[in-house]
Amino acid sequence: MTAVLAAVCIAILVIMALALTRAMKAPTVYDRILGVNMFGTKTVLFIAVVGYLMGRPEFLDIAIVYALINFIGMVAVLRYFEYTAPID
Amino acid sequence: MNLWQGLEPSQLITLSILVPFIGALLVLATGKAPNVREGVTLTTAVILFSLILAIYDYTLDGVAISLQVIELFPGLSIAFDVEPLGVLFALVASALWIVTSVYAMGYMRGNNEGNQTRFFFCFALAISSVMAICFSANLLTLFIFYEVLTLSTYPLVTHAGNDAAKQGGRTYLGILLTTSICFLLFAILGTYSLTGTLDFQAGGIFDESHNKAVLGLLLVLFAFGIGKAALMPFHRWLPAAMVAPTPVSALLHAVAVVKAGVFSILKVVVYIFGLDELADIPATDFVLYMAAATMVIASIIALAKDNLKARLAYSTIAQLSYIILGAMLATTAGAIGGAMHIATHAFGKITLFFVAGAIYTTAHKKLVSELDGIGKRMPLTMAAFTIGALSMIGLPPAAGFISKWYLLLGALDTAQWVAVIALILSTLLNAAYFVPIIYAAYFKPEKATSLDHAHGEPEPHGEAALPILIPLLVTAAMTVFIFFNHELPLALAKLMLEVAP
Amino acid sequence: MLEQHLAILPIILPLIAAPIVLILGRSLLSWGFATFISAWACFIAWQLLVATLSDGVLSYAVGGWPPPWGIEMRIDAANAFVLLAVSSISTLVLLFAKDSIQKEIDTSQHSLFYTAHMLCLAGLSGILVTGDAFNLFVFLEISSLATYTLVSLGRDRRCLTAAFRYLVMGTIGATFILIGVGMLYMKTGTLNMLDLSERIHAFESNRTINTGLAFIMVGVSVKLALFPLHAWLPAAYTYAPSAVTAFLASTATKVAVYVMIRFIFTIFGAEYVFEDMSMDLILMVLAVVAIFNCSYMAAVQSNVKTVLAYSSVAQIGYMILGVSLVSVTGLMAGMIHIVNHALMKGALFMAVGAVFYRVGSVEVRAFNGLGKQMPLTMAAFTIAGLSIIGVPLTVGFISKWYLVTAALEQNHWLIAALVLAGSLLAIVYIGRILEAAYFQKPPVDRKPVKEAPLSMLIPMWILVIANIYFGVDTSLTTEAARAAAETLFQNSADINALIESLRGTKVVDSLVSSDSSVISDSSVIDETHQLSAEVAQ
Amino acid sequence: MLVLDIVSSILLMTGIFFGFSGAVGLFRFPDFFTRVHAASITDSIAVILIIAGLLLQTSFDLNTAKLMFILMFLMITSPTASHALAKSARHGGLLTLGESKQQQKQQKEQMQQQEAGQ
Amino acid sequence: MSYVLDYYNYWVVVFLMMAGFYTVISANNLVKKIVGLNIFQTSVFMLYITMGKVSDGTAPILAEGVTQYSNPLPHVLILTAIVVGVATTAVGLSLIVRIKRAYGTVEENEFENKDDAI
Amino acid sequence: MHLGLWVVVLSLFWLLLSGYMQPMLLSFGAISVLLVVLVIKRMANVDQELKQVDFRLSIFRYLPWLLKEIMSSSFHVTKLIWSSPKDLSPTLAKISLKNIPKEKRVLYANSITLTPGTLSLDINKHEITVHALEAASVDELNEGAMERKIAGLWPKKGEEK
Ligand code: NA
Ligand code: NA
Repeated sequence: MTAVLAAVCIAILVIMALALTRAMKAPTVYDRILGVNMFGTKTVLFIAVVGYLMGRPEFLDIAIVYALINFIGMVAVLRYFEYTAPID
Repeated sequence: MNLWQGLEPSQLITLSILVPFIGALLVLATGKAPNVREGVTLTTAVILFSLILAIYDYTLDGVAISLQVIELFPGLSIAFDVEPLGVLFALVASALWIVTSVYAMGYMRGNNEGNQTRFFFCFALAISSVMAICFSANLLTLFIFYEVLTLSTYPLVTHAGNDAAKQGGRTYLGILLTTSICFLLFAILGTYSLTGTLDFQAGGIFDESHNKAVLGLLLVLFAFGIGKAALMPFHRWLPAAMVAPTPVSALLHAVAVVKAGVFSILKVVVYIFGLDELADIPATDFVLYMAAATMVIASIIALAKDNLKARLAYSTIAQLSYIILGAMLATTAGAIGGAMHIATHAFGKITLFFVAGAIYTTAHKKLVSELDGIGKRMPLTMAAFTIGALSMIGLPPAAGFISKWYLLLGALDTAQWVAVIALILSTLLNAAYFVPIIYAAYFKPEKATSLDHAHGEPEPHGEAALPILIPLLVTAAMTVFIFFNHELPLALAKLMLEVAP
Repeated sequence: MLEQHLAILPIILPLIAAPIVLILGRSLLSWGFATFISAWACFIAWQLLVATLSDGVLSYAVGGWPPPWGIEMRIDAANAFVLLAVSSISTLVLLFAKDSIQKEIDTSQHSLFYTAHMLCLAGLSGILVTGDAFNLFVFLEISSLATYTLVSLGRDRRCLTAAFRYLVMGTIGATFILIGVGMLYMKTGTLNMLDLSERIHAFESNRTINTGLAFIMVGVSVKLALFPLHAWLPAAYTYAPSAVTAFLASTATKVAVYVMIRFIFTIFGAEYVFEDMSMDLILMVLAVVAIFNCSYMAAVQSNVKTVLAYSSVAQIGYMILGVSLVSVTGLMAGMIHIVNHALMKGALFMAVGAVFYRVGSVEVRAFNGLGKQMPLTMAAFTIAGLSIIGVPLTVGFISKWYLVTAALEQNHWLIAALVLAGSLLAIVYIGRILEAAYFQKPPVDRKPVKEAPLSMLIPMWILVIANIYFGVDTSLTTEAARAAAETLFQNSADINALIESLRGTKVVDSLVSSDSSVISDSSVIDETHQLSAEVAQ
Repeated sequence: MLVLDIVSSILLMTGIFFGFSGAVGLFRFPDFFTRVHAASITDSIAVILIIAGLLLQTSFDLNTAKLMFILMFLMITSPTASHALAKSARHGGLLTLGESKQQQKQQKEQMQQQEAGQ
Repeated sequence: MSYVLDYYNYWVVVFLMMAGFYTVISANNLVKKIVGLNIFQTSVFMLYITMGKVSDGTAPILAEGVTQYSNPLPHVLILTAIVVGVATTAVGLSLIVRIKRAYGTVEENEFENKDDAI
Repeated sequence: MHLGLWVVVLSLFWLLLSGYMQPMLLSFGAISVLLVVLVIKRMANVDQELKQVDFRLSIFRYLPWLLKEIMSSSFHVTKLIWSSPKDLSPTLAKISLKNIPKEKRVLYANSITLTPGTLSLDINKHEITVHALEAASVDELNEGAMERKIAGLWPKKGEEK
């Protein structure tokens, strides 16, 4: 099982890397935010899986807190960009 | 003669500093009533003089007077100590303050000067700090009040408040503060770090163990750091201060400021270095040559000046270097001559300035070339001028002869030919720039000045008003009096080298 | 009960007072309360100074947790001395602020001002008192955050950008300190300053600790505005309300200097910092450049607050120069100047604040003719200005005297000469303002102005009189500063001695009496302290 | 237990496959709005499957509840975020693929008309 | 090469630190400056956390059956530091809001033109 | 949402995160919940949107169906990603809201977004602007399966009794 969880962790990291690539380089600013958001939600999953991988399911608390912060941060960023962001 | 029998001798020191200080505060308080204010000034001056006389008595009787006020740094206090040189300077300053006060009243009123309260306030403050300088027991105390003197005379120099005054004030403050902070304070701190003390002691505080080169550096720093002694090239402040009213010039040139400078140099030479140690320092000769050069160059510049006060200012610069030169001879005769010259030059030069002020107040003339024939209109004034000029040149029966005699003796004693030549050359130059004035005043016909052209004929005037005339006659008389009674200052000057402060 | 907790009261009092002040709201009420608290803190600081001068070091364990696990408040002559200065100035500034802020801060924000002031005071006191390196960072940031707020309260909109830049620079500085402290912790496993100093010396020369030292020095240098990291200061001081500037100029940067002294002497040890790392040379050069460069900058400014701000950076150079001389006298000169400069700059900025209150501008031009119109304010400005120049009979002279003496003691003749030459530039920048005040006619289009109100004149003149009093009776300041400098050097020496002995023997007695919360100890190594180090490794 | 582990592994792996597909979609889809669809796969099915996989790893306890909470929370917030993002883009003036094609076409026609006119 | 790998955590910290620092210095937009500042601070938080790691020690969350924990003190410290950082960010952002109101812009070069800044 | 319900939800949330049943920690929790409820009470006055969210447990009847929808459409979109994404012809469409009660519109819009292939762009009183990867998805929505499911979840307000 550990091997599967480890593989899942790595796979999520790969997905996160892809999302991060998108966050850094994308045609529009909205694409970047999309990447950041995806990065955030995958981080929540990552923390959860890592907790099981390491035998410390207490990490789920951290995942919850991260999910909360990610959402609030997302909304804040979108409020900021809603009417101001230029399309590049 | 001692009016202050009931007092502890040390209280005399406190009083001699506090009396002019309180006088200054009273002047400020009575500023609204000019007559009361001037009364306060005069009374204070007279009280101060009587105090100094009492101190003088004690000193001749060999009573040691000292006073410690407060310890500023560990082992370093603001402290006072009476010694003969200080008494000599205090006597000169307090005596001249009386005459100058009378003169200033006449001058300030005669010229309708503004800010008279501030003027008399600062004047009294300056005298207070001069008294503190006279009796300072160590270099720290001397330095502190040296700076207070600079700051309290600054408003006097810039009295007029116009651009010229501001410019003059900048030069005055700039040079005096720069030299005192960069060189003098540095030398004091250097001395302190070498010896661990700053007390004035008979024979000096340096000894064989100290590096001669370092001592030489310190000597040079002291000589230039005491900017009030106007050793070239730090002399510019003195002519710059000519923008001030004449009583201030008298204060600067005779009563207090420059005298505080040369007094400090003598104190340092006699009580910090000691004449014996001084003679061993190679740099002494360097300072001596600088003094000699200053004497000659300043005299030549004076010769070229048409403005009477400017000519007198450069004359002062030259005369101050007599004293420095005397000190740097590092002999008894030289030091006595220097000390004596503080007194003799004071009376002679104050007479000359009073005359310049009298001419300006009555005839509104500033230039030497305008003075033709003025001796006929102001015979008494020009007689006083003649006596002052004789004293400057060093001819009998004026006091200047005595001090110059001792200086020449000292120079010959040590076979310092540079000093001898400089003294002779300077004497000739002095004669060259004073004699023509006297000649023109008495023997040339009066000519119409630019000022008078408006009226078409010379402005009619006689002698100056009494408050101006009497002081200048008194100082001229004193110049002659000292010539005949030179034992009085001479005793103090000789005592200086015997008594430990 | 209060007696027992004396050590922590200077922090707790203003910290509790801050929200109360905010709730009180109404300007006069919050002013009275804040002033009362500040005066109380001042009284406590005085008690602490007396206690340390007689009994030596006071140690207080917060929450009863003995060090090194808990946070220790540690008071010796050095910090009690600076604490007294800071709380006194705070009280005077609050007295001054009552009228001053009427013209400079919106009425709605007055209670905010007093709140931020209280927080700032709490932070500064905390920095001084704490014996824990991380706790120091926290207090530094409390005071800094309050400071940014205070600076931004001005009416000129430029105060906002100034505050923002200050925030950015200050946060970077604080973060540098955090990094440095982290590196020390990484290597030593402790945050207690005393423990840190003991363990740092167990490493002869360690890259992590060297790097930590570098980070801390840079971070603290930003906070204390050491040249060339001073760029935030002039704008912040210029556009902040005068009462704020008076407080900051005379306390905030000084406390940062104190922090540097603490780190150098108590934690790293003078020998390590100066001999092994040659930090003295770097500091000395920067200090001298600061003195000349910033004095020159001060001389060419047109805004008097900017003039004084640059002057502050130059004066900080003098303090750091004292530290860099590595001697009791030099450190003493630095400590004396910390306090003396607070007295001078406090008075100067208050005078400038009074001018703003009456004239509405602090350009040099605005001072024209004020010598006659505001004689008492300008007299105060003159005397404090002379003190900056270093004229005898003022505190400035005392500072300079000790500084030059210290330089000559170490045979740094050139440094001594440069210190004196630096005073000349002070003559220029102070002189310009005095010339305007006394020699220029008041502008014709300006209505004649009155003298400043008493509520401003009194605190201003208290400082002016202090300038003269402590310039003549130097016993208190010099004794306290000497005690402080000797304590700091003693710490350094003790550390070295202890390390020598530690390398030989390992047995050290434990002297912690864990049952009482107040432990008075000298610098003794507790073997128990090392437990946390083992935990960490 | 073994069965549970196998089922859990399959769920996790499937979830990862969808998640990875969504990430690839971020790069392969032609415009912003279509890419939002790709991202939403990772937000919905991938999350559901992975959490479900983890749920099988827990005995019924507080952690189960936490996992359920995370799932619920993500289910509510990620569409909200996607919607808010798309709405922002819309308000920001970003065109959909169809709209931009149409615009290009119009521009082309205008150009041709201009050329014809000349 | 092993040197690089052994200290990988420091390289991460250093990279983040430099990135944040660079942003603070180079960004023209004040909000971006604050973002840079946060990255900069976060790098330090990571430094602290990584140095609290004890080999074979797990996260310092109390749990049954776990004996070897990482050092909890850095975590506690960094919680405090995060609070400080959040407070700094809050003050910074509120200053930006006021700057925007006063100058109408949050671009540094734009308001520099509006004042004769010193 | 009723404040009492908030208290229950928040308390559960606290217990979820804490897991401790010690009196001191529980009382901390109680205080926190109280504070948050106070804030919510203030916000509810300010923010009317909160009232538009209605939450019933009967939502769980809807979830399995939604899960099935998500599954199937996920497969579809995944296929699109790996096959030929460049040939997509996404469409914009407006879906009428006339059959959906006010308090269920959020759920509806979220469900649309949650199912891959459709994305709610904008929402107003009468319709939702939907972006779909393929026209087929829009047709599916217009057929109204989801609409009916949601509308039938719980009775409209006023019909309750
Ligand atoms: Na942060
Ligand atoms: Na969707």
